[in-house]
Amino acid sequence: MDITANVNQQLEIQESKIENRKSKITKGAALIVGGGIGGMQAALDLGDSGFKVHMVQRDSSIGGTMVMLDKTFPTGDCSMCMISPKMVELGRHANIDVHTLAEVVSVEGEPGNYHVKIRQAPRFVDPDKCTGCGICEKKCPKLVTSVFEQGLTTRKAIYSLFAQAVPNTRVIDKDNCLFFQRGRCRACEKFCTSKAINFDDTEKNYELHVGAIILSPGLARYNPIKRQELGFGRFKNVITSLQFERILSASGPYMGTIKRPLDEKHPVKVAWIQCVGSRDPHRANPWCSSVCCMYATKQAVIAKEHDNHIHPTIFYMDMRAFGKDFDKYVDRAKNQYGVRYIRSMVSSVHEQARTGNLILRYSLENGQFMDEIFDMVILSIGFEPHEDVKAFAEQFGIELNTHGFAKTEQFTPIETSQPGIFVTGTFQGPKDIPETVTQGSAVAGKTMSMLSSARGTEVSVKPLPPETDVSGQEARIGVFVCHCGINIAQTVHIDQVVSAAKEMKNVVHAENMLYACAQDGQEKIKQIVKEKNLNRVIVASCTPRTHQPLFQETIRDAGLNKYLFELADIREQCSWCHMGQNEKATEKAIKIVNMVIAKARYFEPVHTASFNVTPSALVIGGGIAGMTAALSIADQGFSVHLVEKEKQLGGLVNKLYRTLDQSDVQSFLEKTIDAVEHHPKISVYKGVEVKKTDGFVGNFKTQLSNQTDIDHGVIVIAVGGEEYKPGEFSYGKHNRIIVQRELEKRLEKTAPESGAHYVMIQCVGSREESFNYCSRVCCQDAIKNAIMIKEKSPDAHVTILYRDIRTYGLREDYYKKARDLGVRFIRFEVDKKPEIDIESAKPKLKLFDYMLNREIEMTADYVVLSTGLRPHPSMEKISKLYKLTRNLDGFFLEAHVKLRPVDFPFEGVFLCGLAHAPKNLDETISQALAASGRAGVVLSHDKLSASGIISKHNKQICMSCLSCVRICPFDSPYIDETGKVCHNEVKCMGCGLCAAICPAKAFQVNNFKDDQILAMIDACAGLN
Amino acid sequence: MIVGKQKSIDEVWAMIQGYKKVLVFGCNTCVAVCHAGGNKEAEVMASMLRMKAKQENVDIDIQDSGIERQCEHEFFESVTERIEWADAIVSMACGIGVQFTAEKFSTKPLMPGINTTFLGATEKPGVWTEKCQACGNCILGMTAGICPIARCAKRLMNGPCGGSTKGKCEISKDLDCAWQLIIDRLTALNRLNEYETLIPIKDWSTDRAGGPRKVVREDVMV
Amino acid sequence: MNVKTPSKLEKILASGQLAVTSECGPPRGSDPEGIIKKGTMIKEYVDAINITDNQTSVTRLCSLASCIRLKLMGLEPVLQMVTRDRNRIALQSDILGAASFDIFNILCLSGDHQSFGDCATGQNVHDLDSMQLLQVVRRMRDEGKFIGGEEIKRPPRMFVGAAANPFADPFEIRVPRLAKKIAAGAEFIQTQCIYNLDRFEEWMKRVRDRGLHEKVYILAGLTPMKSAGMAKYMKNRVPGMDVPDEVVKRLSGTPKDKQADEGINICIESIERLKQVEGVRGFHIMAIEWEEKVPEIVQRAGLYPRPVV
Amino acid sequence: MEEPKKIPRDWEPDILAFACHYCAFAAADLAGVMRLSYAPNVKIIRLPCTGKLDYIYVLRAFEQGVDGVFCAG
Repeated sequence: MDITANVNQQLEIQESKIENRKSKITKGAALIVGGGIGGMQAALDLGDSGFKVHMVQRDSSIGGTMVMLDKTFPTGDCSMCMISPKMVELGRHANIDVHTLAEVVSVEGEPGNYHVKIRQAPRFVDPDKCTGCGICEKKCPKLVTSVFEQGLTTRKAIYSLFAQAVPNTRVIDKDNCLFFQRGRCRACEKFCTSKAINFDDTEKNYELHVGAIILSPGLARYNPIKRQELGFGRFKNVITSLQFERILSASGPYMGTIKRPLDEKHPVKVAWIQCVGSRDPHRANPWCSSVCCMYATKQAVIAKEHDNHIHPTIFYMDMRAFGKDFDKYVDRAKNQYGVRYIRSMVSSVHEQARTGNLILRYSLENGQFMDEIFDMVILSIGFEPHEDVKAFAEQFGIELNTHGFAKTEQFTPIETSQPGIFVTGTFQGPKDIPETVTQGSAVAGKTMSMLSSARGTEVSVKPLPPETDVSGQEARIGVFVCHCGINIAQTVHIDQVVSAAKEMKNVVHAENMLYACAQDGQEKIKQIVKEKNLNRVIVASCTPRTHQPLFQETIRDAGLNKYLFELADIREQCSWCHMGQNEKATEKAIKIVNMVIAKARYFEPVHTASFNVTPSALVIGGGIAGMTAALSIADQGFSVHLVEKEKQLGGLVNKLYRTLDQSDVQSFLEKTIDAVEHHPKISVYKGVEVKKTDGFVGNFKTQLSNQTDIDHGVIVIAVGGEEYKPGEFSYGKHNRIIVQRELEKRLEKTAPESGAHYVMIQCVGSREESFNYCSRVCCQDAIKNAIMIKEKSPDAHVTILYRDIRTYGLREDYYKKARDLGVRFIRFEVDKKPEIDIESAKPKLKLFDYMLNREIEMTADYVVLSTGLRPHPSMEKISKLYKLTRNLDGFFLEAHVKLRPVDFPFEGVFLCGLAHAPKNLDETISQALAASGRAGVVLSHDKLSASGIISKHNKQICMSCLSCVRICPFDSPYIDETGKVCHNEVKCMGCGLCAAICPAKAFQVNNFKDDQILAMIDACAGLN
Repeated sequence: MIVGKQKSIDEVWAMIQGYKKVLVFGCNTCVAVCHAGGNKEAEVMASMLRMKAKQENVDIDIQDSGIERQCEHEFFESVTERIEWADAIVSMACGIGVQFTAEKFSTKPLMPGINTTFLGATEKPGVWTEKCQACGNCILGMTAGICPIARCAKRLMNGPCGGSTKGKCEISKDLDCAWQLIIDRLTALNRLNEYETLIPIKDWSTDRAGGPRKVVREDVMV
Repeated sequence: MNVKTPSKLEKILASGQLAVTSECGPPRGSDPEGIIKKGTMIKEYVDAINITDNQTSVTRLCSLASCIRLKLMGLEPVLQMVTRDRNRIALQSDILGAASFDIFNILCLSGDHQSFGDCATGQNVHDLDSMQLLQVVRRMRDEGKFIGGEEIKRPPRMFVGAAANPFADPFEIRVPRLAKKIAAGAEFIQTQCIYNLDRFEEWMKRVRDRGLHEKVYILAGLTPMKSAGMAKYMKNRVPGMDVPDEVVKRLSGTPKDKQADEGINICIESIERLKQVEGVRGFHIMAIEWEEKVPEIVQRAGLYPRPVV
Repeated sequence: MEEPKKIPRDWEPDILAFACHYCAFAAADLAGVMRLSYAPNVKIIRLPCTGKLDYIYVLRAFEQGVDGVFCAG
């Protein structure tokens, strides 16, 4: 048989396989259970890449836990400010249906094809009619303890979960509603001017047909009432960390001033007690909740920022600041904010009867007991699975691990025991926000691979009428002033605003509307646009941040370019803040409307350019991160170019044999390499480097060192890290001083020496200048090898010298196991490191034991150094090549620490693996899948459009002074082939820095042009 | 490029005393690139002068305008009317533009809005440094491409003076010794031996010493 | 003896004997008494006296007039001339003026920057630099021609010198720069004051490696320190000055009233050591406003009496 | 030093705020959502980012008689 025949046969087999797959139904839709930040990220990624998404959420709003938080570590960003735009985006996403107050009843089917029964509880408010004005809530007479505010304050029986809730429709709490309970009241119905209240609303049952299921139900929190000795529930000034989060919040019960619940006094001495409900197998949960050390530190810092009189103290066991830049944050808390850290567990809390102050009893490390009085105590409560987790798991047919978290494997961290059902977020194990978001994108990536054949089949595009050409026309402005029920009208005299608008130049129509955003209101607007031949439209109602897109769509339906619209915010920024000052509020509303009219006169239609996308990815780095990302992108149906500097794939994982749970790393690596090298969509370049990349998202061109030229749409940077080569502890000067990696290799081949003493030293080359960060993997590495030694040779001795044991999350099990096996743990401080003596055949060690309060000595058969991780040396070059910033330690800086953990500020460039920060194998895999998910969002588009709100460059008046090129954070102005400044609008984010600095005024941001803004300023000051 | 630096508001204000209609007139080439006198800076200057007038309670109408270059006849056409309107002009151009504008409008009082500082380059955003003194007789070929006339405080042509210390000029630690730079560059070019060639006495006639200079190119005349 | 000028300094150097020169700064006024006094004080002990030209850019009685004073007293002046203040016409004219009074020595300098002096906002000229001035004087003397090429009726007869600073940066061109000055026409060199003898010796070694010591007479410059304060000032404030820490320490370690004597001791020890350095052909003792100590230094350094030529 | 002018007791300054669409403008919205009351003499101009703030906006505002300019982002 000749070769061609052979190849043809192979091809036939492949084609028949593809046919086979096609014959099965694959739905291009996914179900996401849980509306927290992880589920939201998955929904947005899938929705943005051509899949239909159904999000089922038990609460009346999406948002999950993150919306309850005040600020987030380590950046101190406001949590709500970050998540709110995402909620808005998701709430009005054409491909995403949000089912609130809903639960899954049953699931049938198989991967690619599931039928899911949903039960949705009645809301009693019609979301189509409700405008979110909140008058009902104001008029409702019934007060109910607020669960959202953690019982610190009350809400009404008709309520929204929080001010920025999505959907912005209130809900009636039937169990507390006077009408439902006693048959009378109906105040909400009486006052609702849009007739949205529906007491006859009923439970709905329906079926959804989806191809994949993503579980992101999140977690519950430990109830500290179970630990009586800490006084929660008995003493009012003992609160949970989540309660304190609400106290800190500007929208919380005390509007952000720090008060204690008993007497609303300002506390001075505030104590945090760590590990309440965590790391406690006897009374609570054995695992570490991963986030409490950091959130307590953050709360202490923010508390101090709110009120400088506060003296925070944190009682803890181990400081688990294992994440990127976390140790630096803790150092700052200590040194800049004066947060006091005491390594001790509090044994009891008592209340001083008269003052309500709290007496904490705790023992120091050397056993000495102390009593200290505090004004307020905060219990850092941990995560635990929801009460009904078993039933939940059964419904989906997935297995749980012994602790009640979704069971996953080291190498498949987001896959449940059921193929086709994925898990993300804290249900998979305790984790913080960025890791949850990462997993959100990761499941999206996985889902895209699984459903790739059905991409685009469930989404529809709305047909639009052609746009009317308004160029050269004089402005004909229509102004619609909204009563918003009485929201605006009770404070602002609408008729005065309307008549004032009528007087304005270019205004050809002005009228009032009860609800501009209601269906009939929008129809009316469309009708007037046509009737009066309007070419600019203004609605004076609520904030553009939520409602601009809605009205833009309305005028687009009427044939107007959507950038000829503007909202005048006379609700959030006028009527709601000036209640009772009707005359002044009306005056201000008129001024706001005038300002917007002045601006609108200068509006011009904006046409956005679109460009083709090369459906191909460049992955830089052939370690496990790069390979995982490459496979996942290739499985989505896109071609991938994988570039590895070395002659061999695998990176650092080549030296790894076992994970903490003893999974076989080498055979996993082998399988992965095999899959990569044989994947029809992946081209592997080994021993090759990237030389140069030009272009922008969707259209990159890269030249490799082997002279190959590649066209691609995205870049995944996975250049990895390297292990620190120690110079300390006499490494290299004595044959019995080795590093963990060497020990691991030996243990893989030979059993440990019987009776030998292994002394491990942690934090070698980590957590001190000039590498002041935690390498995250070393604690587990040491414990993994210690367990291996003890299990293979129980009479061998292992001593681990550590600073803090950081076996976060479910890894804590192994810490316990090591201790149970007899591994000795002795703590040291960075300024009192163990001293090593290598004069004799066996190294001798000397160190200070804080428990014994004296110096001790020991002889080691082996000293094993737990060495840290470093950024890969090639990062320097890559960072210059792609203009990527790095943090102080040299790791790449992501676009946003919390919500864009695998993105770079530059569109189309993604990050994963050790290049981001030190992390474990399973975390690297999750992050690589996340990068693939984010890449899939770009690559799934045939064309991408530039945004409308971008800076426009006028080449005619530009003199190429380069100010814009230098200041732009997104690299969008550049020097073109003619040597002049040119602007790449695709990269432009519309921030306007270029426009502000340009001495020739050659840049103008659409809808924020200088003439428009100046007209607003003039109008504001009373000129027209 | 010609680098300039804005004069203080008080100085400009003092110059326009007594006029009723003042036009602040930008030049959108060199001095715009160094953020001193472009059309945008003219706008800002006019605004600040108007506020000064308000503070001082002086009745004066101050407007702004600008053209591409105040050293070319053709560009002035578009602004003749605005210039005619004004009693006085504050030109934000370099000394060239100020004089050119003055020549064109012989009856208009003209004030400089900026100080013309030197011929230089953008060292980094916000920092401009002198590179050339337009001596008209370039010796850069002998000095490794670094001009000792513009960049040595004594414009020494044959090497550093005895005050060169650690690469810095004797008159300021913030100033690079031009000759150190020349030596470094010659070393990098592996041409340090050329240093010993004596640079002959310079013909300064092409500099200021020869009187106002002129370049005549018949081939480009129209 | 092969000499090109009637200069006494040249004759002594050409005869192979160690030469000794010193310098006087003219007063900041029109009274010539200061010069006369200083000249009288040291005339027995030195072969020639340099007159500075508005040193450190501070305006003083002019160098040329002061030189004429000394000449009239029968002393041997060295006319210092900086290119900072005069263009090529003035420079040539002053050279002719000096020659008309039979001033036979000239030291060509560029001069300190005006920003150090009393006219910091003034303009500097630097129509020529010091090397170009050297060429000009040599051409005037040897070819009898002005810069413009016209003949000079009675050409000046001047022994032409230049300064060298072995300690300024960049160090690697210190010797090439000397070579360049020699090529430009320098016949004798007076160096910057030497405190770092190791570095000076290193420089001299490089000078000898190129054989430059055969082509020019090098006079080692010395300035006695009056106090530890002066040492510190010279170390930290004077550009191009290299004062080693040991010198500062040695003076600081001496009681205040003995510091001046110690400064003289250091100076004399330096001379003794420099006498051993091949290529050092004499000493230029710049006792700044401390001329009365010159006789003592010359005597104690074994350089007295001065030869007669 | 110039003597500052005496401020009459009942005088209320006119304030113009420039706010970043993403943060400060959102914060102003939140103040409304929470029904926080403040004086009505503050008007807000939305910018895509406070980086868009131009000198001339501030100058123009003062020139037109605004008493205070507030930029938040």
